[in-house]
Amino acid sequence: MKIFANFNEHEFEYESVFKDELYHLLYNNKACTYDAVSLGGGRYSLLKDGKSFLIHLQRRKETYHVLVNGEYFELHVEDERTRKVRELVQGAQSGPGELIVRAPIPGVVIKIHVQEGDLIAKGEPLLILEAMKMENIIKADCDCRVEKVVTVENEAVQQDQELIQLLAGTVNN
Amino acid sequence: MKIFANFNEHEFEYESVFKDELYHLLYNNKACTYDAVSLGGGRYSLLKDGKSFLIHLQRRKETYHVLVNGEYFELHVEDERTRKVRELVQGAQSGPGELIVRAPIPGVVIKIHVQEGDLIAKGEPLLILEAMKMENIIKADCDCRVEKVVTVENEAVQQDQELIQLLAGTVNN
Amino acid sequence: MFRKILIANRGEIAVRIMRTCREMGIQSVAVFSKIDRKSPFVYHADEAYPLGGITSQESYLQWNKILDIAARCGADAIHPGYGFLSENAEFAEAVEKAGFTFIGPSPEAIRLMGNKTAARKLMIAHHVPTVPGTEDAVRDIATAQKIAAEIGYPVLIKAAAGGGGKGMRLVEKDEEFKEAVEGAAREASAAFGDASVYIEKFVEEPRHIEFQILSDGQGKTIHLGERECSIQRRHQKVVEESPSALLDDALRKAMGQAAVRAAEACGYKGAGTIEFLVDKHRKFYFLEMNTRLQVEHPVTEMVTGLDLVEEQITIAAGHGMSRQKNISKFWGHAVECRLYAENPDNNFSPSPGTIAFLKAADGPGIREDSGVTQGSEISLYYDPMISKLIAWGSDRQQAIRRMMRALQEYEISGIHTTIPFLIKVMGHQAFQQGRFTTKFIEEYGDDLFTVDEATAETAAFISAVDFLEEKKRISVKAPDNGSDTAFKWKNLHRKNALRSR
Amino acid sequence: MFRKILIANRGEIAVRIMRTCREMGIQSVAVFSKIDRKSPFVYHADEAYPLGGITSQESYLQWNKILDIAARCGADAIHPGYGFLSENAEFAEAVEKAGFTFIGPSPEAIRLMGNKTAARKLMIAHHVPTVPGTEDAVRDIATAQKIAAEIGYPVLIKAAAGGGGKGMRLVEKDEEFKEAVEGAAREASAAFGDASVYIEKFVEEPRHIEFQILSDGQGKTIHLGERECSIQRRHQKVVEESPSALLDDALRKAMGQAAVRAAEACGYKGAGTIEFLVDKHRKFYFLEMNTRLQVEHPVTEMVTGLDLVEEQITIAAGHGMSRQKNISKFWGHAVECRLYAENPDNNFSPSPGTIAFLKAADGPGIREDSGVTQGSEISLYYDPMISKLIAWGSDRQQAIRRMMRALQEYEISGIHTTIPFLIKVMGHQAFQQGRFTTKFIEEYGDDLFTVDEATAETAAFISAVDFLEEKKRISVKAPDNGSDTAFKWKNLHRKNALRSR
Repeated sequence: MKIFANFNEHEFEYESVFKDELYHLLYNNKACTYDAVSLGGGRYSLLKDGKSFLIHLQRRKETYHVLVNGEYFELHVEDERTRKVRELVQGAQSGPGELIVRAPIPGVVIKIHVQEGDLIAKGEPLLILEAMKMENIIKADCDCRVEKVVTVENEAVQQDQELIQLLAGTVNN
Repeated sequence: MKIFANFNEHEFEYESVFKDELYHLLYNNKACTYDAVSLGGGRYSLLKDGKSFLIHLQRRKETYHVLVNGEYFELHVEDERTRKVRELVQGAQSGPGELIVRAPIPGVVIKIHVQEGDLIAKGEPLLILEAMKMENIIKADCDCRVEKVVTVENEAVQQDQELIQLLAGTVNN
Repeated sequence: MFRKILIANRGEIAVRIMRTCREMGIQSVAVFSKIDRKSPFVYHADEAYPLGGITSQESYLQWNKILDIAARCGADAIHPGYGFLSENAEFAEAVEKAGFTFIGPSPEAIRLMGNKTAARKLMIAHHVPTVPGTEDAVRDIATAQKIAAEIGYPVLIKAAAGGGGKGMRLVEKDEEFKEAVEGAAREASAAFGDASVYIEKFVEEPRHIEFQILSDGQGKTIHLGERECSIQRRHQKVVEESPSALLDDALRKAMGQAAVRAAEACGYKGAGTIEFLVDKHRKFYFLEMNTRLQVEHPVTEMVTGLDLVEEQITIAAGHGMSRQKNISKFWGHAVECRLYAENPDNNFSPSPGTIAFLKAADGPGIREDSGVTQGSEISLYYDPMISKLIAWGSDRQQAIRRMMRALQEYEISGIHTTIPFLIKVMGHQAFQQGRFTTKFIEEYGDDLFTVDEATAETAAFISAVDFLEEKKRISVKAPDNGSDTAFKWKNLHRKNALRSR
Repeated sequence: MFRKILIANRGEIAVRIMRTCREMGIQSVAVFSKIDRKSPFVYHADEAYPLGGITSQESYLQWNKILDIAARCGADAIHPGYGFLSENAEFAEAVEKAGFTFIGPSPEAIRLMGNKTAARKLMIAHHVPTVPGTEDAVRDIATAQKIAAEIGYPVLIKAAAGGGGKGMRLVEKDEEFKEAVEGAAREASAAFGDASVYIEKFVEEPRHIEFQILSDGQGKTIHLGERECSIQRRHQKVVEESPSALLDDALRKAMGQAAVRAAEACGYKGAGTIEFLVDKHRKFYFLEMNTRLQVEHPVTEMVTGLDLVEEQITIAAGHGMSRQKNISKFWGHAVECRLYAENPDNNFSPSPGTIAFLKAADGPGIREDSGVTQGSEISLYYDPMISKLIAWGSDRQQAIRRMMRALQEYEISGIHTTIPFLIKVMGHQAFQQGRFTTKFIEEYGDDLFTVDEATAETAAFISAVDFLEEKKRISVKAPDNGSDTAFKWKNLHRKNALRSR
C-alpha cells in the first residue's frame, strides 16, 4: 500500500509491504532501516541510517504537526485508497469554490475592510483582528467575491470562528 | 471529624466541620484560610495565611510523600475512626513482634552477617546489599533474634523482596 | 534594606525579580489576575494575593488594589518590572504618597522621558543628538502630512506615550500616510490610553543600539556599555546582544557619554536605558529613554557580572550601587533570544494554548529567564513573550554557536514558538558577520522562512511511520533492545553488521 | 579538526561533550546500552548506535564493540568522558592502534598515574609532596597491619587501581583493620577488576583541593587554578567550588606549580587534575592525578571562561590550547552541586524510578549540566548522579545564595534526590564561612538532617487537605478565581478584606 506525505508542494511517497513477518517501509523502492521509540507525550527518538533525531509529533486527523531539528512542519498524510476517494469527490465538484475565512486565533475584530458583493484580489486585506495587543491583518487567499460578512466590528471571536464567506475565482470569471 | 497527620514523632491534629455550606478545616480550634489549586501531576499551589507554597504531593495509601520548600516529608494521615480501629487491632496483639527485613532497593546481596538463631542488638549489621556500585549496610532496627535468613549471598534481589525474618524484643526477654 | 517587596507585574520578569529578592533575603509578594493563579510567579513568590480580573486593565493596571495589598501585607517597596505600570508617573507618585518606596526613578523623570516630544526637546538642550522630526505630537492629519513631506519620506509615526513598538508605523509614501496615522493612533490609544503620535525622519540603514545606565540618585551616573537590538520584527526586539559588533572603543565612549548626559538631564535614579539609532555613517541619534528595567537586561548582566535588579534595589534603598565607573571592558559576549508564543510561519500570529511538554536547554554558557512551565496555559490577554534564552561565550562567535545549540535542543510542544525562526536568524551569514540593520528580517525574509529538505524528509518519514502504525496497529515487540519500542527495526541488515565480533 | 567524534560514555557527561561538538561543528556519535535507548544523550547525538547489554561490563566497557562502531561510522576520534574506559590505558592504546585519536593523555601517562603506588614514587622523585604510607600495594594483611601501626592510626586503605572513593576505607583502630582491607579489596575488585590496595597516613582536618591543568602535548603545561572539593559523603564529592575559600595567592602559586610539575613528570597531554589534601597547617600533599575530564570541571569553566571539552578536542587535534599562561585571577566564584538519585534520609540509598515531573531551576547565574529529563528512568545499573547544578556569583556569598535559590526552586518528583540535603549544606554556617574539612558531613550531620517545623506543619496541612478532599469528594467549584481549583477558600474573611475598593 502506498502512503503519501505532503508538505507544502513537496510530496513524499512511501510503500508498505509485509514480508518475512515484518512490515517494511519502502522509499524510492528501497527498504528503510530505522528504529523509532516513543518517549511519551508525542516525543519520539528516531534512529535512521545512523542518524539520530528527536521528534515531537502531534496528529490531528490526517494532519501531522512535526518538530524536528528545530524546524516545524505541517504535513498531510494519506494512503492510496483515501486519496482516490478524495479525488473522486473533488472531481465531482466544479465551478468556483466557496471559501470560509475563519479566525486563525481568538481575538477582537477591530476593522472590516470589505462588504458583501465586493470583488477582492488575492492579498487584499479583509479585516483586522486584534489579539495579544497586536493588530493582525487577514488577507484574501485568492481572487474572490465576498459572499457574506458573518462578523461585525468589535466582536470578540473564538479560534476557527467563521468571519467571512468568499466565492473563489470569481474575479476572473 | 478529626484528622491526624503524623511526621516522625510529631502529630498535627485537624478537625473538619461542615458549616455555611462549606467544609472548614480547623487547626488549634481556628478555621484555616487557604486556597489550594492543583497544577497537575501531584503539584499544588497553596496560598495560606498570605504565604505561597509550591508543593509536590504523592499519596500511597495512608502515606503522603510531600516536597515543600526544598524539604521532603513522609507523613501518615488517618482520621479518628481509622485510628480507633487500628488501635483496637494492635491492642489485641501482644508479645514480641515478627519483623521482616526487606530490600530497600534492588541490588545484590554480597555478604550476610547473621545466621538463624543469632541474637542481634539494635544497630548491628545484618547484611550488605550492593547497588549502583556502592555497598549498603542493612542494620537491625531494634534488638531482636534472627528467625530465618531467606536470601543467600550473591543473590540479586528486587525492591521490597524479603531478606531476613526477625523476632523483635527477644534479646531482653 | 527592605524586608518585603511587592512585585506589580507577572510572567518572567516577576520571577526574575523574585529570584534576586530571595538571594538578598528579601520577602517577595506576587499579585495576580484570575488567569495567572497557576503561574510560576505566583507559586515561586513568598506571598501571593489575588487582584481579580482578567485583562490588564482589570488586574495589573489596578493600582489602588495593588497599593491596598501592599499596605495589608506590610511591603516596604514596590517593583514595577517592565510594561504595565512601570513607566506610569502617576503610579510612581501614588506609591510614594502611600509611604512605599518605588523601585525606579522619580515620577518627574518618568513623566519627562515618557513624553517623547518633551524628551526630544530636553535632549536637544543637553546636546544629545536626535533624529529630525516634529517636536510636538501631531494635532491634525493634514498639517502632519505637510511636515512629513518636508522632512522627506520615509518617515516614522510613533506613539507619544508609548514604547515597545506599539502604535508605531513606517510610512514610505504620501498615499499611505493617513491610514498609518489612524492605525498608530488606534493602537496607541488601546495600549497607553493616549492616541497622540509624532513624526520622525527615518534613519538610513539604522541599527538600534542602547546603553544601560545606573544612577545612584546622589549625583553619580555610570553606563554599563551597550546592547545591540537591531534584530526586530514589527518593531519589536527579538534578538539582543552585548557588546555590539558595530561599536569600537571611540564610538562606545562617545555614545556612553551621551547616554550619561541624557540620564543626568532628567535627574535620573536607578537603572535606565538610553536607546539610540546609529546610521550607516556611524552617526548616532537619541531615540528614547526607557525609565525602567529592560527586557534584554540579562545580556548586560552576563558581560558585566552585575545583577541589575540587585542594583535597582540597593539604589532604591539608598545604599548606592556596587560600582562607580563606566564599563570599559566586557567579560566575553552575550546574546539573548526572546521566545514568543507565536507562529512564525503564520506572520507571527499569537499561539495561545497549553504547554504540553517542556524541557529547556541547559549546559555551558546557557541562562534562561522563563515565566512558564509544562502545563502553563498561554492566554491571549497578555504579552506573548514566555521566556528569554541567553547564551554567553568568550567571543561573539561562541555565544552565537551556543545559542544555536541551545535553541536546537530546546523542547517545547503544545504551542507554536519563535524557536524555528530564531535558529534561522542565528544561522544566517549576515547575522553571524554582524552586518545587519533593523530591517534584517524584511531584507532576509526568504532565507529565514525556508526549510531544510533533508529535515522535511525526516518529518515526512516519521509521519508515514506513525500513519502506518495507526493503520496496521503493528504491535510486534522489538526483539532485543529492552525498551518498549513503538516501532521496530524493519530491516535487520545494519543491526547484524553492528553486532559485536 | 575532527569531523566526527564518538563518545564512549553515557548520561550527563555524554550530553556535555556533544554540546561542545555541536558548537564546534563536529558530528557526535553516541553508543548506548539497552537500558539507555531513551536517554537524552542518545536523541541529542547526531548519530547513535546500540551496544547491547545492560550492565557496564556488557555495554560501556565493551571496547571492541565501540571500536567497531567507530570504524563503521567513520569517526576520527573517541572521547571517553569520565569513569568507564576513561582511565584505561589498554583502551587508549587500542583506540590509537585502530587509527583513531584518543581524546586524552597517552596510554603511558594513564598507566603511570593510574597505578597509585607508581604515581607516588614519581611524585616523590619530582619533589611533589605526598602523604606518608606504603609505596606499594599490600600483599598480605599481617604485614600491612604492621605498617599501619608504624604510620600510626588513623590510616586510609585505598584501591591501587581506583578512584572516586570506590574501594576506600578509613580505619581508626587496629581491630577494624582486617575487615576493612577485605571490604576495600572486594569493592576494588568489582569496580576495577584489581583487588590490590595500599595504606596511607590519614591527614588531620584535611581539605580536598585539586588543580585543573592543561598540557598542549608540545611541552607547555599550565594550571587553571583550584577546585575545593571537601564536601564529601562516603568519600564521594557532593559540592565543589572554585576558587577555594582557604587558598591565598601564595599557597595557590605553590600548589599550582606543584600541579604543573606533577603533570610534566608523566609527560601529560590534554586536561587533567592533580588532587591534593591540605592539612590544618596549610601543608599540601599529592593525593592522585585524574587523567581525564573531571565531573566538577564546570566550576573552573565558569570562573575562567574556558570550555574545557573544547580545549581537550583542540589539543587532541594538535591545535594546542587557547591560553598559554596560568590563571592568576578568577571571574567571580562558582559552586557546583551534584544531584544524585538517592534518598538522603535513608543513608543516601539509591532511589531508582521514573522522573514524573521535572522543571529545572533557571535564571541569573545558573547553569545545569543534566543527563535526564521528565520521563527518564533511573536504573540501578549505573552511577546515580543524574545532573549537576552550577551557580556563578560575583563573589562566594552570591554564588552560594544563588545556588540555594536554585535548589529551592528546582522541581523533580518520582524519585528521591539529594536536593533537600544540599539545601542544608548551602545554608550551613560552617559552609558559608568556608570553615570545613572533608569530614563536614560527619561533623555537622545533625544540622544537615533536621527539618523546619513550620514547613513540616505546611506539609501536614496539605496532606490533611488532600485526605479530606479524598474522603469527602468536595467538588464545589471556587466561585471567582477562574481556575479549576481542587479546593476552595474555606473562610471568606481574607478574600473580602482584599477585595478591591
